[in-house]
Amino acid sequence: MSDIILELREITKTFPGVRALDGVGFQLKKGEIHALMGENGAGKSTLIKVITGVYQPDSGQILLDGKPVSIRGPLDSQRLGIAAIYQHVTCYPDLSVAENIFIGHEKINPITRGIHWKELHAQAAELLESLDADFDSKAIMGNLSVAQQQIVEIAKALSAKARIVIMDEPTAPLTKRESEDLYRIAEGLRDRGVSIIFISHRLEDMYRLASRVTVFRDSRFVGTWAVDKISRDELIVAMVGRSITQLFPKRKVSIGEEVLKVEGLSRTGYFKDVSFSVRKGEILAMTGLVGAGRTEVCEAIYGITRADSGRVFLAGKELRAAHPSEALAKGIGYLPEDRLKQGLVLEWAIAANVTLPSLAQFSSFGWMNRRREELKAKELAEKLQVKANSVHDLVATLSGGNQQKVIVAKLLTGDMKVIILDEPTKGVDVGAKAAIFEIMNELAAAGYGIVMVSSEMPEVLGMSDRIVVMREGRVSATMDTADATQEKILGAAMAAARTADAAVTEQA
Amino acid sequence: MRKSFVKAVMVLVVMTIAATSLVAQSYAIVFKNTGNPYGEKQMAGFKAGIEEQKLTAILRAPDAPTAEAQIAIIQQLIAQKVAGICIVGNDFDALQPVLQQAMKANIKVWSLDSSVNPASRAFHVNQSSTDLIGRTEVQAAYDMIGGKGEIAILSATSQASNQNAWIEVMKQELKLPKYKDIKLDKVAYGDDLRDKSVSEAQGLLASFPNLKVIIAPTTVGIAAAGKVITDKGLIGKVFVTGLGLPSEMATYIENGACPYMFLWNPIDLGYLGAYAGVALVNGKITGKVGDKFTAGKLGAYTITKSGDGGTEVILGPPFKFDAKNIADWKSVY
Amino acid sequence: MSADTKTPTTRGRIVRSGEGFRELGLLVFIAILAAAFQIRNHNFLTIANIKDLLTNTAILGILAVGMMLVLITGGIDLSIGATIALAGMTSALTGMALPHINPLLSILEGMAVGLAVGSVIGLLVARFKVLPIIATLGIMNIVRGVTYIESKGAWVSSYQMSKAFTDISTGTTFGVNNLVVIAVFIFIVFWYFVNHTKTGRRIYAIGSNPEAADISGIPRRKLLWLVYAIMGVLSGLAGVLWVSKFASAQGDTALGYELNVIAACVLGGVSISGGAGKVSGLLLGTILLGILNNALPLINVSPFWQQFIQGIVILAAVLTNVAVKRNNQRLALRKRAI
Amino acid sequence: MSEREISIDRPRSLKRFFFQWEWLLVLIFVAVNIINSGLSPYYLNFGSLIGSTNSFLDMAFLVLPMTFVIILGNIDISVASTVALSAVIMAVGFNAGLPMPLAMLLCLVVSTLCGLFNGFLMVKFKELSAVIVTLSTMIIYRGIAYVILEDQAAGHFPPWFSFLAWGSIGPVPFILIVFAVCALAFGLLLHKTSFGRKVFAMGNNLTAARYSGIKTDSVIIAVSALTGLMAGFTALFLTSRMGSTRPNVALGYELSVIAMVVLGGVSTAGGAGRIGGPILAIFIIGYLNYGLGLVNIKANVLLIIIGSLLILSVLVLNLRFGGHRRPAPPIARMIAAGKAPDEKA
Repeated sequence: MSDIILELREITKTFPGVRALDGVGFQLKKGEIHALMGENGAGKSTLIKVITGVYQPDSGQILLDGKPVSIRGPLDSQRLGIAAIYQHVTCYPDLSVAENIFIGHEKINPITRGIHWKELHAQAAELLESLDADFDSKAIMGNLSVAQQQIVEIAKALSAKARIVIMDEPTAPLTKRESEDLYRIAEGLRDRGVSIIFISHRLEDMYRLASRVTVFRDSRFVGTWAVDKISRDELIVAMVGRSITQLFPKRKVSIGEEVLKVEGLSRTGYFKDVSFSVRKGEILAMTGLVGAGRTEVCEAIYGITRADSGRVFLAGKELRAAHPSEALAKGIGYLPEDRLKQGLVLEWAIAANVTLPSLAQFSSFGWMNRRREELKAKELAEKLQVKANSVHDLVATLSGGNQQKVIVAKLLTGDMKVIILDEPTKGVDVGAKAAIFEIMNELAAAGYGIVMVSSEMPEVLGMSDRIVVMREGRVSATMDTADATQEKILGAAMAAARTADAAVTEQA
Repeated sequence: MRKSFVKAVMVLVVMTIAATSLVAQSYAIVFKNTGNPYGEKQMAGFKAGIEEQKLTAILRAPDAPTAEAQIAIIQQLIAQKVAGICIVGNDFDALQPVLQQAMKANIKVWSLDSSVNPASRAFHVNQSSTDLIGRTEVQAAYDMIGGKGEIAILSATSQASNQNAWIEVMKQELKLPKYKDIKLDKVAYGDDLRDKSVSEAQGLLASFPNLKVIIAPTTVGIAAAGKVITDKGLIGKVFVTGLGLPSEMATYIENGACPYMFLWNPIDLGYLGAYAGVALVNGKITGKVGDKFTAGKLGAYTITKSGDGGTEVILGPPFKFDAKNIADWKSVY
Repeated sequence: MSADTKTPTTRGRIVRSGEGFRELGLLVFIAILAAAFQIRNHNFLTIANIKDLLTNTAILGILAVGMMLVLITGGIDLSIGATIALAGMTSALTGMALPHINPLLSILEGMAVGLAVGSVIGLLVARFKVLPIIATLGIMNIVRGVTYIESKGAWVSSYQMSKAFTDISTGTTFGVNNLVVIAVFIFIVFWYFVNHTKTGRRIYAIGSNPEAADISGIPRRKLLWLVYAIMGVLSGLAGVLWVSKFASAQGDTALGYELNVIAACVLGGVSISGGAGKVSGLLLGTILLGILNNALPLINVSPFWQQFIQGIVILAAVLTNVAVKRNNQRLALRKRAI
Repeated sequence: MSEREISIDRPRSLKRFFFQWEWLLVLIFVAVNIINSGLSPYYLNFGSLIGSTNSFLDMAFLVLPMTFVIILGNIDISVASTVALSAVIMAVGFNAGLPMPLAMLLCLVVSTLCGLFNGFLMVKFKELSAVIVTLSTMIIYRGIAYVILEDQAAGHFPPWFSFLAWGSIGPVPFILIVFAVCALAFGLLLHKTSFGRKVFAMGNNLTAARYSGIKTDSVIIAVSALTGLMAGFTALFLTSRMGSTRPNVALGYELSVIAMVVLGGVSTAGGAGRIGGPILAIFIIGYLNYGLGLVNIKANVLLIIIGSLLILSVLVLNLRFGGHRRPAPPIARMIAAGKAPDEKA
């Protein structure tokens, strides 16, 4: 008897105008962690939705334990023991953790017909404990950090006695340490005999965790390999269809005078006494655990929130930005961490998104000049190599990497001195990552001062000139990249005790 | 299939409209709002009066008692070139511009029941003289408590012109030496809403423990007060009087919460309004003091000077409803 | 799995602190308001007046419970005033035609009318995805029009109602007015329903995250329909109680009453954008509004000031709540060591 | 990666052009007119058709800014009370000896201040949804009107004042001209200026708008002030139409106005809509009322017809146009208690 638990044969799924899956196949063994890779839009998410019954395939067959099954809806797939943990966590923020875990299969007290809270919480607590969770089953979901919410999602899958767990980019929003926790949980599940489909853009995830890897490209199946049988470069070729010679194409640029200087910046409850500086043409990496206060510092500089004390100097002059518009006017641009929520108007065309921060430039006395707008959008989109046919294409139709390029284009419409990029490669595929790094280099070469917030150690080390490490709201170390090592950075990022707690508290 | 149905309906409607518009003269009455039994009776009386004279009656009322809605209706009537408009005003002044437009279009305008200002009407058809109504109600309260004690008024909305005129008369009347032992505690407004009227009535009773009479010159208010007094077991201790529909008040007159109250016959009032209007359109009267006309079965009427500076014709003194006669009237209106 | 990272934590409690603050703030606000009214008129806090207050607020409370469910799903129901009128009028007309009908049957009849209206709205919202505000605005007009037509513009008056019918609202059970008993019963039932049943919790779920509800296989459409059906049934019940309480059925009964009900929910902390709302908060919100309606006639201010005072009190209650919340947040931030 | 040409041609297709909500409204509008002229011989008469616009246009001034408000993802139910308060203060000001033009100015100033106050509350208390804010001010504004005028009416304006609502230039009512100018101005403001662009951006994604440097608070305040200003226009024309004013004028206008905006295809979720739809909706409902009024249809039947029209048109919208419109979320995903999207923890 074969040890294949799930097999997909010749699955095709089309949407109006798009062929999302083109005769793809896929095999999942019992008790394996199987990585599913490919660029955005390669068809991974559609495949997942077919397996979970959200979409019905146009043709093809799904076999579970060797028997053909039809999965007509999410309930069907749940019944068959398939659980999915989605990219954007699909929780109920107003409900408690226990309820989130058991929604859909609540424990009912047979006598009162009410929910059996005691048992519910007891079971939830048990599940959480087995996952090493550091929060209570009665906590309100919306108050947890993303990492914690993911643990809840996994508990939910376990509670449904899932035999197949699909994790769709679970590590994207996580720090290295949190990812490490997640790896351990995934391995624990595997050891219990659960099969896991693991989708990620991080090659290290795959090497660390998976035993086999399947690659999709342009809605087609490219191949399945044992992880130790395929090299990193071969994998990239399989995914992108060409080789990317250098992921971190750091070039030497001339570093000029100081352009941004932050002195003793503090905000009660978020960060304290933060000082650093950036010079022209320099890329400064800001790293640390999620919740160490990096984003909060950037937002205070950019004027989203206000610092309680401390000063910010831009090209020698003090800047007190009470609002992003002031920061933009003075020459500080910010690429926010959450591009869907904070960066883009998804239902809008590229052109309208690009010009949003500098509408005044494209209007005279308030009157919009659409021609000027379109031309500028075209110029920037071409310069940044956005994959689109027209500046009137909706941003929602673009891949994550191209969306990120559109946000960068937004910053380039104005006359910027400093550009702050908050996790610019989060959830972006390999090819687009390289493109974004290239753009960063070009910007630095053009004399911008660049602050890059990142949790990814390789890109911090590969891209920056200097590194600022934050821990629990304070700067714990500043170093030249030349002298930095992964160990040094991690040492500075993690305090001796209660690090995980600190990361959590920041989310409240 | 559906198209032909629509066509058929349209043809039918067009035919009926054409048929009715052959009748040269149509007379419209615009009441305060729809779904008001007092108004329905008044419009029924108007219709009867008009149709007795072989003319066409148009009955209109907006869905909410606002002047704005009445203005729109009057504009539609002007476009239909009706012969006359009988208006039961939701506002004393606010209809003036549109009614003057109507007059300019050679449409005769007169008001009924709730008047509009003299500049926007030929004359007013009044249920009874404003003075008489106010005086009668104060006198009733006086009689119920032997001329001594505290009273309160529970009205409709603070914007209701009829009620405000009556209340004004009551206040003047109470200044007379005869009423020196009667104290008016408060004028409350129940906005003609059941729940608010009940709250206000309860508030009056709780705030003024010595309250003896509630005068409510509006049906919803008087019925609410009657209900509150009945439910609180205060029958015989606190009395209600005022103006109300016999149907609404039958229970409380029969149980003694309201020894007696007043109203006129809305059907007769509408009927009188119809005859007065036709006489106006036919040129028998112009609306000046001393004009005389005959209102069908109701007999002869004369136009007199009214308190607001215009002229009016008065139906008659308000009718007194008490335990003896209420059974005869409760099912009539 | 290593045990060394397991640290006992109070996070659950930290995260939940401030949950009860809303209710507490509202309670304090109500207490201050009541004290102020009591100083102004000593008859405010008497047994008789509190009885009046509760009796007058009962119907509002019944409706607010239904509206809370609707708001939790992210919807709104503007049609309830009209439904009250239709249900009340229908049961009153039946009562007039059949004077010996059992009052329980009258109540059931009203609830059935409400269920019919609510079902249609539920169908429009859940099945045809019509925006709740539009669906209920349209239905409001239609139902109101039908009521006028059904009644032919007439009212059903007290003398046309049987004593058994008016006793529904004026009678007492164990010395407590029936309306209050019914309202308390409904509050308890729905407290249990929303907090302790599968369906109740799922209503929060669909309001909290509709997309997730679809993915996890919660029958969102059915629940949406259910919520409007419940609102309809409660409106129907309220319609019969209304007509019975005031001993009169009019076509324009409860005109505009939906705004009062929404105001009670909003004061009670029910979120207009869905997902959040508690029965305890709702109870306080209802009582606050009930106190306003009851006390304003009592405190002997000019009737022309009543509306203004009412508005200011509502705004003050809402702003106080925001202030309490913000202060709470600020304190929490201060405590956070950095 | 090769350099790739990105076009700037605007997408045009016949299907796209005709598959717009406004066409359905045009159809309804034509249908209403055909039915009306079939019903009443008095209807199809150019003079009365154009003249009758003054019976519904006073409210229409509120529809224009309400379109902005709803595109922002907010809602304003205090507009009718603003009308009442500004009208009352104008009348009181005039009766206190203010020259009429100054009194009219006062009316606009007061209404704008009311709008500004709404905006101020919304900006300072982002935790509160617009419904809650305007529900409170709705009660307060009308409350002030009652405090000022009590049970009185105020009027006795100079005769020329009635020209606003009743006068006409040639056969065209003055109010129609003013409305056309306002509609044009609002249309251009919404669709052709950077301000309109900002309004759409905020309605679609308030957070992204803020991160893009849009002064979201200023836009909210500006839209609130505009709403107030137009409420002042409604107050002027309504008062002129009635010749006097009272604290209870314009009762219930807010719901009619919102209904027209939504019938006009503006999404209550915010971010989508065009000015043409609500303007068509004004005339559809206005002429429907007028035409059916000419055959003296009963008010209760009219209620049913308008309610059905509202539901039917949205049903058609959902079934026929369902694809590209956003799903129906709550009354608005607005800045609601504790969930302000614009607010960082």
